[in-house]
Amino acid sequence: MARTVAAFKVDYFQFLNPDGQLIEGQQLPALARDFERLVTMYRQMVRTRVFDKKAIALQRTGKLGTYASCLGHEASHVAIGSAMRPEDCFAPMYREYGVQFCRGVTLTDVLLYWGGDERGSDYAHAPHDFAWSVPIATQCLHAAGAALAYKLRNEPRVAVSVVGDGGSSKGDFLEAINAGSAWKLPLVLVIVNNQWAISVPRSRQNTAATLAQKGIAGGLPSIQVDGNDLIACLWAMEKAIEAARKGHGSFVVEMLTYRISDHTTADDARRYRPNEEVEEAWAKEPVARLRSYLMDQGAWDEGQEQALLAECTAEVQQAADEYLDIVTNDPQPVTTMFDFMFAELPHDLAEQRAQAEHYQDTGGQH
Amino acid sequence: MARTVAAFKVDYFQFLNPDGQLIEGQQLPALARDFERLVTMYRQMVRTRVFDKKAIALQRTGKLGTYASCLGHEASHVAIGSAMRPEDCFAPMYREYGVQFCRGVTLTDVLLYWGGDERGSDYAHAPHDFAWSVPIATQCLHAAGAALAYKLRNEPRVAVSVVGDGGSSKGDFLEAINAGSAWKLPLVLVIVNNQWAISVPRSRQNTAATLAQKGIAGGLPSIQVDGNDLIACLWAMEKAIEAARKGHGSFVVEMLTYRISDHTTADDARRYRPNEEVEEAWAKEPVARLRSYLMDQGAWDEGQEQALLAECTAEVQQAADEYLDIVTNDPQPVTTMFDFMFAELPHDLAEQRAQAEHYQDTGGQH
Amino acid sequence: MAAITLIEGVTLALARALEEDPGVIVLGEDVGVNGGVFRATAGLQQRFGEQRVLDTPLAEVMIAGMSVGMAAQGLKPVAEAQFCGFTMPMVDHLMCHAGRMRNRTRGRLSCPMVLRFPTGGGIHAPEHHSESPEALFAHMPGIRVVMPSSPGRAYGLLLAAIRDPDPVVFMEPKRIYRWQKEEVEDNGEELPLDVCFTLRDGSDITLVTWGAMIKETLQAADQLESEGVSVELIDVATLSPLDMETILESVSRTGRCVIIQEAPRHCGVAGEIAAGLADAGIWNLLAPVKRVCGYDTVMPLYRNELNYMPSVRRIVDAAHQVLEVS
Amino acid sequence: MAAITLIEGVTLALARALEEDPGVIVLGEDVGVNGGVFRATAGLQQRFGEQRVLDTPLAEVMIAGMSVGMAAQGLKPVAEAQFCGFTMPMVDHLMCHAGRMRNRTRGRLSCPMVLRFPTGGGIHAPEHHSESPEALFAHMPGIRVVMPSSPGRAYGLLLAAIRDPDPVVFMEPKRIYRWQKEEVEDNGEELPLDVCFTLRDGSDITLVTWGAMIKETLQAADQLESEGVSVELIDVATLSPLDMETILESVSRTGRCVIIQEAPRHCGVAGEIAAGLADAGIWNLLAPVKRVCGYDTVMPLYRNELNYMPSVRRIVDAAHQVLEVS
Ligand SMILES: Cc1ncc(C[n+]2csc(CCOP(=O)(O)OP(=O)(O)O)c2C)c(N)n1
Ligand SMILES: Cc1ncc(C[n+]2csc(CCOP(=O)(O)OP(=O)(O)O)c2C)c(N)n1
Ligand SMILES: [Mg+2]
Ligand SMILES: [Mg+2]
Repeated sequence: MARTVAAFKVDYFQFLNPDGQLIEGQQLPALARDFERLVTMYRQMVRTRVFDKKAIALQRTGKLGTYASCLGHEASHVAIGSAMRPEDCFAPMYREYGVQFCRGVTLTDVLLYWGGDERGSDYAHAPHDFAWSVPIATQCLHAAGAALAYKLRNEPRVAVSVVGDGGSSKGDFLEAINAGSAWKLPLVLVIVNNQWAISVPRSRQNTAATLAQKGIAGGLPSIQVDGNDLIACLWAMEKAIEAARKGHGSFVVEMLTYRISDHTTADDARRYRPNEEVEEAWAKEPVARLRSYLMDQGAWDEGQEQALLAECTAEVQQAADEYLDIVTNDPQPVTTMFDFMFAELPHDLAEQRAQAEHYQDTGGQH
Repeated sequence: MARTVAAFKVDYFQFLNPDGQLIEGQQLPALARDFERLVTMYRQMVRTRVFDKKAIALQRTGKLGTYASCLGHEASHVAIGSAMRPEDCFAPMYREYGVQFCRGVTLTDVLLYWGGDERGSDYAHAPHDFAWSVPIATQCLHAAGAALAYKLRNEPRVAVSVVGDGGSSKGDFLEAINAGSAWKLPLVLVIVNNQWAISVPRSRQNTAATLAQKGIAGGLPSIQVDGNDLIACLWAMEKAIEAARKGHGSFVVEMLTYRISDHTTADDARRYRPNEEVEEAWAKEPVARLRSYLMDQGAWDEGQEQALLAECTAEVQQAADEYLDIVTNDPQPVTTMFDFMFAELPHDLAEQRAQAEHYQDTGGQH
Repeated sequence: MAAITLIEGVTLALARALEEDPGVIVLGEDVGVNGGVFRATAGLQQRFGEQRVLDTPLAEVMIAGMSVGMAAQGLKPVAEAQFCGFTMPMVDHLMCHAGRMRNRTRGRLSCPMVLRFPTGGGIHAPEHHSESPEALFAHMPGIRVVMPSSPGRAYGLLLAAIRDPDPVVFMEPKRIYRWQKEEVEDNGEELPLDVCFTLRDGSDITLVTWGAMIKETLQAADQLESEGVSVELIDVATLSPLDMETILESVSRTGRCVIIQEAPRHCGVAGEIAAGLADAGIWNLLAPVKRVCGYDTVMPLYRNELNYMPSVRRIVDAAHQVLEVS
Repeated sequence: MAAITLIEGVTLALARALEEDPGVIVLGEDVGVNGGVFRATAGLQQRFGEQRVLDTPLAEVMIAGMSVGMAAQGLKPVAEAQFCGFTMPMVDHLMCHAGRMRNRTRGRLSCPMVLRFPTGGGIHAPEHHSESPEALFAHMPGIRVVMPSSPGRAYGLLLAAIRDPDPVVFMEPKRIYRWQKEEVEDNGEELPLDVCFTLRDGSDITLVTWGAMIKETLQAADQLESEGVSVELIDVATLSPLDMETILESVSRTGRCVIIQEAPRHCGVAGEIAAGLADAGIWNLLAPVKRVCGYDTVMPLYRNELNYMPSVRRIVDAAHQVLEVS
């Protein structure tokens, strides 16, 4: 007896083409016409991009440590953040500022973190979100744990996590899919596939047609969208989050985008990828695309654009000033290395704390 | 633009029904009529079962340590072993004696291992196979590494590993699938789904329709077979191994069987599963099924059966005697704890070795 | 008040914690219907339900990672690893997240999880079931490492571990799970997670150990006492943070110290204690500090395991060596 | 003969090993076209091809597990972990398989793999890029742990590590990757994997350290020498197995010892060395054995990292304390 016991597919969605035109011949989500909302998100995308540029400039001038740019990811990131409710929980990797800004993380938070100051992870306005997770893909299981907590407590909250194309190869991500399946968790796992994991191209991670299909391992609904199309990203995220919130279990969304920048400021991508590829990516990038659409539709104009840029530039400058002011005039004392290790300082650490305080001013005299 | 970018299915194969009748209306593999071969495998299955019973008896009488029975897995295991060539490589978990016997591991080897003697893993007749891997699913990556070694050296060899339904949840297995996909490795991963991971039922591992579909994560061909039907198991393994050997990449096979025994001799399965379930499983078990078929086809008779049982019983008794003789009369000296740690004994261990030798006879005086 | 075993002390503490705090969630492989392979969670799922006592898929990284996530979102996961050998995949989440959550977020999030598991050898178990990895966990900043050696300490320390607002690795010496019974009142009283317990007072030599080695060390102490040696015996109990004070104070009186650990010697906890003596304790030492440890080899399969683990004779011999020095 | 940096010594040894043994396979994230994030494998893929220098998917468990598998089947995988902080997922395969393969099979299979990675802090890197986890690996039976502190030792020790028939964890002190240049002849000569290197002879005090802390320790030694103190300086280099002989012999002459490590103190390698002194070295000690270590906290983000790591002043102060005792 040979019979098919299970069948699956991965569908791809794109509503706005690279030129910012709606693609005809398919049902459009209502939000494609919700210009107020789209403008709000567009503003967030621009804000994110202006911030990103400034952060790189700060790094280049020695005022910030290594920084991971989010250039080109704005639609993916802002869509994720916009689809979530405040009470939901986000478990980031390290470059999803666009998500985090929607959730209340401040520009200054981000600068503090990459500026080597732990206070950057003390999000006053996103109090239960996880901090950046440098060990790739581990955040997916934290999100799964959060989702289980919400499920056990009967709270209508959803946990969302992001992983890269590289990170999608890691057991943590794959075990999170399985956990989502096992407990039908309110969990949305987003693969932001930007084609590169530092110098390793997507094609080396595996030879499968999509990364979304990793969700099939757990029987999860798994779709792929154009990650430079804000409308497709947002539509997918809303669908996924709604399903998760309703108790239908977990969801995998792969967003196809491109890392236009170097991996981080410590990287030089020219070593390993042709410039033509980057140029091609510029032609598809998300900010111009959405702007075209909004302008075509009369929902945005050049005057607004200029005003927005000015506004963002000012805000970003202010954040940079604030950041520099904090690290210069209110640096964390050495003792804070100890004060957050435990709720109560154990005796051995208390001794070491005193020692560290004593030696405080030799820092740098290595 | 919404379009399906990838579609997949998992097919299920069964050729012999539980009563040992060929299922009509489908193309039968040639091996269903290769009675000489089937009889050889049947003999191996019976041998495995007789051994298993003896091992449990030895444990019950205090002559063997904890032992993991393979009762009910004989078709799955012997099919795997039979489909492999000697130069291929097997990376077992811990209960696949049926595979290992095909590959030259001796009954005495198995008894020595569970009898607490490392010499059991020094397979004289399966020299490059991996030893038992107690840390679940880790063996899958060893097999992937072996497969990569063969591929890099251009050797037409295939690595085969087995994981359980429980183990299929673990990142190691999932990363092995991804590795198989990334390098198109000559790797066959078999999920022996016996419905239980100690007390945890298959349904708790995840809610997906099959475990085979985990292979889809890497775009690997993934099928499911009746793991109690030797013909289906062998057919699937030959197909998978041939594809792997030809350079077509990796393959996932899920074999649906049942762990009729307790998890190990340290377990009491009555605590967590109904007896009816076990009785049902007996009605589908692989040895009687194949015997029925062979007898129906005139390829086996009661006289041969009795002779085989007698032969196996004698062989197993001899192995038990040999095992007991070795551990009693030729126990490993304490110093062997040190002698295989490194190719050359480092100075610190040399000191400890002398100490251990000195204290040798206090072993047990704790 | 019933006389109970160490593992019953564990079960009692788990039940109490589940009872007193609805945020406590017990999870792990086979902890539900089966009650754990050692029966540590026996009856808990029946009593508290499937929402409180969860069987998980077989995936240790997942158990650790999800526990971190649950803990950061307000629950108190008490995760079981089935055996010491299977905690290695959990090292990543413990080291990189559990021990860092509070510090990383300047106290905004925390990680009040417990990871408990049976540890050590001597029960004729298969490979990977008999390791003593406490030093690995003790080396991780931000994690407490605790190992009880009696039913009462199992109860009191586990309760404290679960109530503690930070991550605790709670290692259960399986070899003595059922060794001794002791009357333990289920009164909810916890024991401190930062002190050693002095089990015997003495003046000639200090024997320092923890976990199941308490058994052989007590026997060695008996033997030494029968020779007229006055033995002070310390159960370290909490391996991180280490209560070096108590040990230093004891050795300041005895001048002699032998440290016994089942784990391999190299970079183990015994070394840390000896190093503490070589610094702050040096002027009180009348003899070399000896360590009696498992060898720096793989824990052998069961036929040789007792030859691997420190025996009473090895402990007594080390004590004699230390006592001979005058 | 060219003057090269420590990281160039690494590259040179890798190239030599790839050249001399077709079984040597370099693998890891970004080791191919990109030549490694620190350029340790720069040019190797171009020179030896994609079959010898492999970019892997991003999966550390996979890298470790497949290296074990490759090694057991006759290759010599030299795997790179991108940073110290990302080796934690590899602990399982190292502890449970790499260090056990030969022993488990009574010598039938072995595991001649090398895991190399940059370690330690001080380069203003992000979180998880600055840890010093050597003690975790040193505690694992069956694994050698090596850390060079000069270009020549990087070359000679890495060659030895790759040729060694057993698993070696080779930790590269990234802070001194480009600190000093040294003339290193590419003559294929390896250095022994079981001895300490005495970098300076002296008679008043022994300073013991390894890896990047050599830098501050040398500066501290200079300062002490300028005060008229005669300093013996030992680079441990191989942390497991430990050459305690050399250290004991040195302290037998100096009577005083300070051990410097960047890693957290608790259960670190420095403790192991101090414990060795507290035993076999006790009669030669004229003063307490001091350890100058990283604190038992999380390695802070970069603005505070230099306050975490042992400074020259901390080393000199500890030496003064030890020297004051008479
Ligand atoms: C476990 C782990 N391994 C390695 C690294 C080093 N590393 C940082 S980013 C990166 C590539 C990540 O690629 P991807 O997952 O595609 O995300 P992207 O950076 O493209 O957004 C690597 C290898 C890490 N941070 N964590
Ligand atoms: C990493 C790891 N975790 C836990 C265990 C303990 N353990 C041994 S067998 C087993 C269940 C395995 O179930 P499955 O994978 O279905 O294989 P089966 O025993 O059914 O053949 C468990 C949890 C282990 N050996 N390794
Ligand atoms: Mg990427
Ligand atoms: Mg099973």
